[in-house]
Amino acid sequence: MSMDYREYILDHYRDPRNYGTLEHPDVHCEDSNPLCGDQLGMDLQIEGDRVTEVRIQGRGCAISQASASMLSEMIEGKTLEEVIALGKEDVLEALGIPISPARTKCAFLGLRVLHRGLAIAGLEQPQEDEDE
Amino acid sequence: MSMDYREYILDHYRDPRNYGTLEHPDVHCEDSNPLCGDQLGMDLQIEGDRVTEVRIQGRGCAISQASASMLSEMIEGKTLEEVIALGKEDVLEALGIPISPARTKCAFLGLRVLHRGLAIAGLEQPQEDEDE
Amino acid sequence: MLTSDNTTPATTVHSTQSGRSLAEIRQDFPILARQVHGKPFIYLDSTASSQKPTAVLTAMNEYYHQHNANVHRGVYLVSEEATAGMEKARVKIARFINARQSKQIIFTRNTTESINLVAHTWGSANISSGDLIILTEMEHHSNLVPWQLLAQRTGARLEFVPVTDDGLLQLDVYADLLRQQPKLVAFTHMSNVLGTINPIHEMIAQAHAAGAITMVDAAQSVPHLPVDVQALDADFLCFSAHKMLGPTGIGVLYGKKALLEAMPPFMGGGDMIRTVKLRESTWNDLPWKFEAGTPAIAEAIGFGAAIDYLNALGMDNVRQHEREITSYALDALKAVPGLTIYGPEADQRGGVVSFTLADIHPHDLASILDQEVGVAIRAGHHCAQPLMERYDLAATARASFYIYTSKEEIDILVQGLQKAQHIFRF
Amino acid sequence: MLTSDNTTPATTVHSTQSGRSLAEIRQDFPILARQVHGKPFIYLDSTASSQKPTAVLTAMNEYYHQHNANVHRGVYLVSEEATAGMEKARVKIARFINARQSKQIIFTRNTTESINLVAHTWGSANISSGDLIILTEMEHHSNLVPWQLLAQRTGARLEFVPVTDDGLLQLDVYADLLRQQPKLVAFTHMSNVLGTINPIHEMIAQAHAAGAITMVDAAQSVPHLPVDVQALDADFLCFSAHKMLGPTGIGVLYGKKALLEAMPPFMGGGDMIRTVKLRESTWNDLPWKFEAGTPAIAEAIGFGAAIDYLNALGMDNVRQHEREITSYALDALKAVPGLTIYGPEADQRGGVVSFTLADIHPHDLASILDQEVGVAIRAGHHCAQPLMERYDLAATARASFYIYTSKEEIDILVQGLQKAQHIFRF
Ligand SMILES: Cc1ncc(COP(=O)(O)O)c(C=O)c1O
Ligand SMILES: Cc1ncc(COP(=O)(O)O)c(C=O)c1O
Repeated sequence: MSMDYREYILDHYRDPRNYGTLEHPDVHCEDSNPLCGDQLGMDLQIEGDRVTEVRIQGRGCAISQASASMLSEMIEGKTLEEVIALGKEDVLEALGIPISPARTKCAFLGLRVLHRGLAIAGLEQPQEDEDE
Repeated sequence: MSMDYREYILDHYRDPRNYGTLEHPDVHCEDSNPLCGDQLGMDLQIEGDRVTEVRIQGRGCAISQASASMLSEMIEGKTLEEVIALGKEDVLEALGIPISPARTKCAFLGLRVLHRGLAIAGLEQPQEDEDE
Repeated sequence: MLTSDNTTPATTVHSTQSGRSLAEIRQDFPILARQVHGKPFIYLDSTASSQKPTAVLTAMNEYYHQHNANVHRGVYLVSEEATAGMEKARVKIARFINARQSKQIIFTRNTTESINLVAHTWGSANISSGDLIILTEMEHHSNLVPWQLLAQRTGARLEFVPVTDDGLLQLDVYADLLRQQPKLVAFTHMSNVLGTINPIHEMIAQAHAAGAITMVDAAQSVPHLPVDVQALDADFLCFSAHKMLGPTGIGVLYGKKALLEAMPPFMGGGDMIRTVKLRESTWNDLPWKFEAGTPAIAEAIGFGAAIDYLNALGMDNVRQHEREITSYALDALKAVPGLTIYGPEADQRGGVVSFTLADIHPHDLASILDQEVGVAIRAGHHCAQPLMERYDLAATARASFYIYTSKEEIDILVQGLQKAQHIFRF
Repeated sequence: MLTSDNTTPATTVHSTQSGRSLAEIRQDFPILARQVHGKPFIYLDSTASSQKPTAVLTAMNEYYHQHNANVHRGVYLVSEEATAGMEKARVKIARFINARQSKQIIFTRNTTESINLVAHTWGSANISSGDLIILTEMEHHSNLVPWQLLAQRTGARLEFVPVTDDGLLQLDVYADLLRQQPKLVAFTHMSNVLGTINPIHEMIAQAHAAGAITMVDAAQSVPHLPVDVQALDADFLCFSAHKMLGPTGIGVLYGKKALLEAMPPFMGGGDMIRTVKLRESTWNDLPWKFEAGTPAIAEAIGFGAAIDYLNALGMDNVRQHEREITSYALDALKAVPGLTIYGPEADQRGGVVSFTLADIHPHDLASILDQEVGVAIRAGHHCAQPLMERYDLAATARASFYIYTSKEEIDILVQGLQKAQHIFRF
């Protein structure tokens, strides 16, 4: 049995948390992974300095959808400062499995949508892609 | 001493035969070798079925200029039929030395101008380049 | 096609190509002996790019070690050797597709550049606002986006031949579209997703009857089938070396001479000129008019060696081997529960099988196959997003075959699919 | 720079590069051990294309034998290895010219394609009728013809910085031309005919002060000198692998990020897209937006290995070695009666010397050198016809040097010239 497909990952894939949309999101962003077509959208509700509600929509592989689902759980209820600080390490830790290079774009799709959305809403600095 | 630069070739190069132009040529053509820039022009006077006068103009390497000079000698006084029949073998025979692949365009520049000129004047069929 | 070879028992069950056993052929591809994740490497992604036989690398190494120099303008021996090597390769390629003259073979980087070249040059000279270009729904992005860009530049219209549920072109719609007097019809000879081999001989004849020029994307056909450009009467046709045992970095545009001669140049620079003045220039003869700058010399020579290798096998034998492997694979895959295959039956199909397995995303499937059984397949939209949309798919898994593919490898693919089902439990 | 090495006495007279003797360096180039016409092969044509060290071929062979697969879209291990290999090469190249980010490195076929890419994309978006483009009289056809074609498409004007009798740019005229508010200034960093190293740092600053964008043809400089795109503040800069120990079939376009991001795509097809619908598409991020179709994967990896090799020598040492060889050659050639040298003195010159010998045509000279002494030089217009016209020449002979060139080879060149004089008797 493959180490890369632990039960909880399949569970998040089959039954993504916070799935759906918000009617009047304060932040909305969607993006796709150009090389494989995985799609993800994210809606955030913000009250004061806190993210009070998250919804995600998407279609794609188990890694992209499960990681977005896990991310949505991490976000909800956190302060904006805490959400802005979320990085690749946090996603990898939540996934708990090694991610091969070709799959990193899947694993980080949700994270990318999150930070893009916050940047578009003027809530954080746009991030420069770093050089490998 | 290089076999490729026999005395008679250098002599034709230094002192090309039939050098100059005709005032009212029946056939005129000029061309250059795109890869090395050698230039050659040729004027023919035709009376009846005979090439009565030839003039060449050009600048380029010893091989291109000497072969054109030799060709001009072969042409003058010949019938059109004989001139049309002149081919690469004739030029190579006149040069009398082995011509390396990179220099064949030099060696046959005069011949090419001759046949192009005759074709433009409607005196022979345009020749298809053959495949190597 | 079957021979028995007592010294290597594993090969007795395989068809052979030109009398060589599959085991012998596989020896020519060192990568097939490597391991991935501790398992023997099984390469089922030749549609994306083929593996290379040692002979191709040897030819390129010999060039670099013994004959390396820039071509065309060198007077010295080594440059003459380099030029001769490159131009000999051009002649081999011309003969391989039965072009009348080697000057009809233009070297490009790949199929994609070949198509862009035509869209830029022939396109700019011949397409204007309102003109119709016919494509198909099964085109690779490389035979789609260049025409979109041309349409944007010129105001031309694009229409598409739809595909049936079975992955065939709807030829009745094609006939209808031809009545609208298209200027150009561009289609793939073989789909890289469905494997469909299109009836391009008839399609070209119909296009010509309608007064259109044809562009054939032969990226998937020239590597796998005998292709004869004169018999097909194709106007433009293109393919890539890397999909047919050759190196990366080189492809071909074939064109009819009159068309190529009438076309303006694509890129300007060294080698493509006759005379250059400060403000104007004149162009060199074919094929060099379209080959600006230092060409992919070693790659041309490697491409020539790939052609030699394929010729030695015989393209009929290549096709026959793939036909057998594909039938075998289709039968084996059909037996996997929950598996859906896209595209036509074996007789209209090249060595490509796209499929999905229940609700397992193709990327996950490909990861599992790689890690669990060492099988390399492709997963995704295969550069054919509109076709994916046509079938309402985000992606498919795709296994594809070539001269070195064995039935045992197909068996291991199937075992891998069963493991994936087990992991995703259904 | 001089070390003595007692085991190989021939090398004691040579400078070394990074502590390696010239004899050691030459061992890495098997072609230097071959014979032509029964004489040791002496390669003095590196300006046209360099020779390749074994390490570059080893890297490419290893790729083909162990890691060959199409890049970017493969989920399986081997494709990941191929992708990593190619992208690692991109990073190496970025560091080599001190680009800020590797995404600013676009892979093309060669310098020529890089320039055409800019002329087509940036040019179409930014140049219109009456706009001024400034070039120089010493440009290679590759940095001239693309701008002529752009001028024809758009109605732009071309003006030229003249060269002095000594082969230097007339910078006062350049300053005058800049007053006419050019949109673009394109010039070579080092002339492939005269060897002139232009003061591009100042020229770029002046162009920017005049509001112009700059395109640097670095085909001859990046292989031979340390080049720092950030220090230069170049907007676009391009070069070819084959002139710097790397394979044929790959070159680079460097560009400032904001410029590259604003540019429309060049060729359409696989990999350069984000989403494709039947009639419209959106584009991928840099650098892939400009890399349509399967790239030159093995060539990128070979290019990376070439960069490693040059880095190990150190580009300052490479420059120093060539400076010494060039001074030596200039002195030796000046002593040949009837010989005319074109271009500046050694301190403003790279490792290139163009010359004529009395009335011997350069083609004849090159043939004689090849056959009599095994020396390969280039003869002709060197893809710089306007420059030839400037000096009223049909052609020159050109000897050029690289990391493997020795003083003994220069001595044999001179002997060959003496033989040619004897043959042509004067
Ligand atoms: C100064 C210069 N620019 C451009 C080029 C063109 O390079 P390539 O043929 O690799 O495109 C060359 C080499 O021939 C050159 O020397
Ligand atoms: C049908 C088809 N057309 C075009 C291409 C593009 O080929 P390349 O990437 O070599 O340009 C491919 C391969 O990816 C293909 O399968």
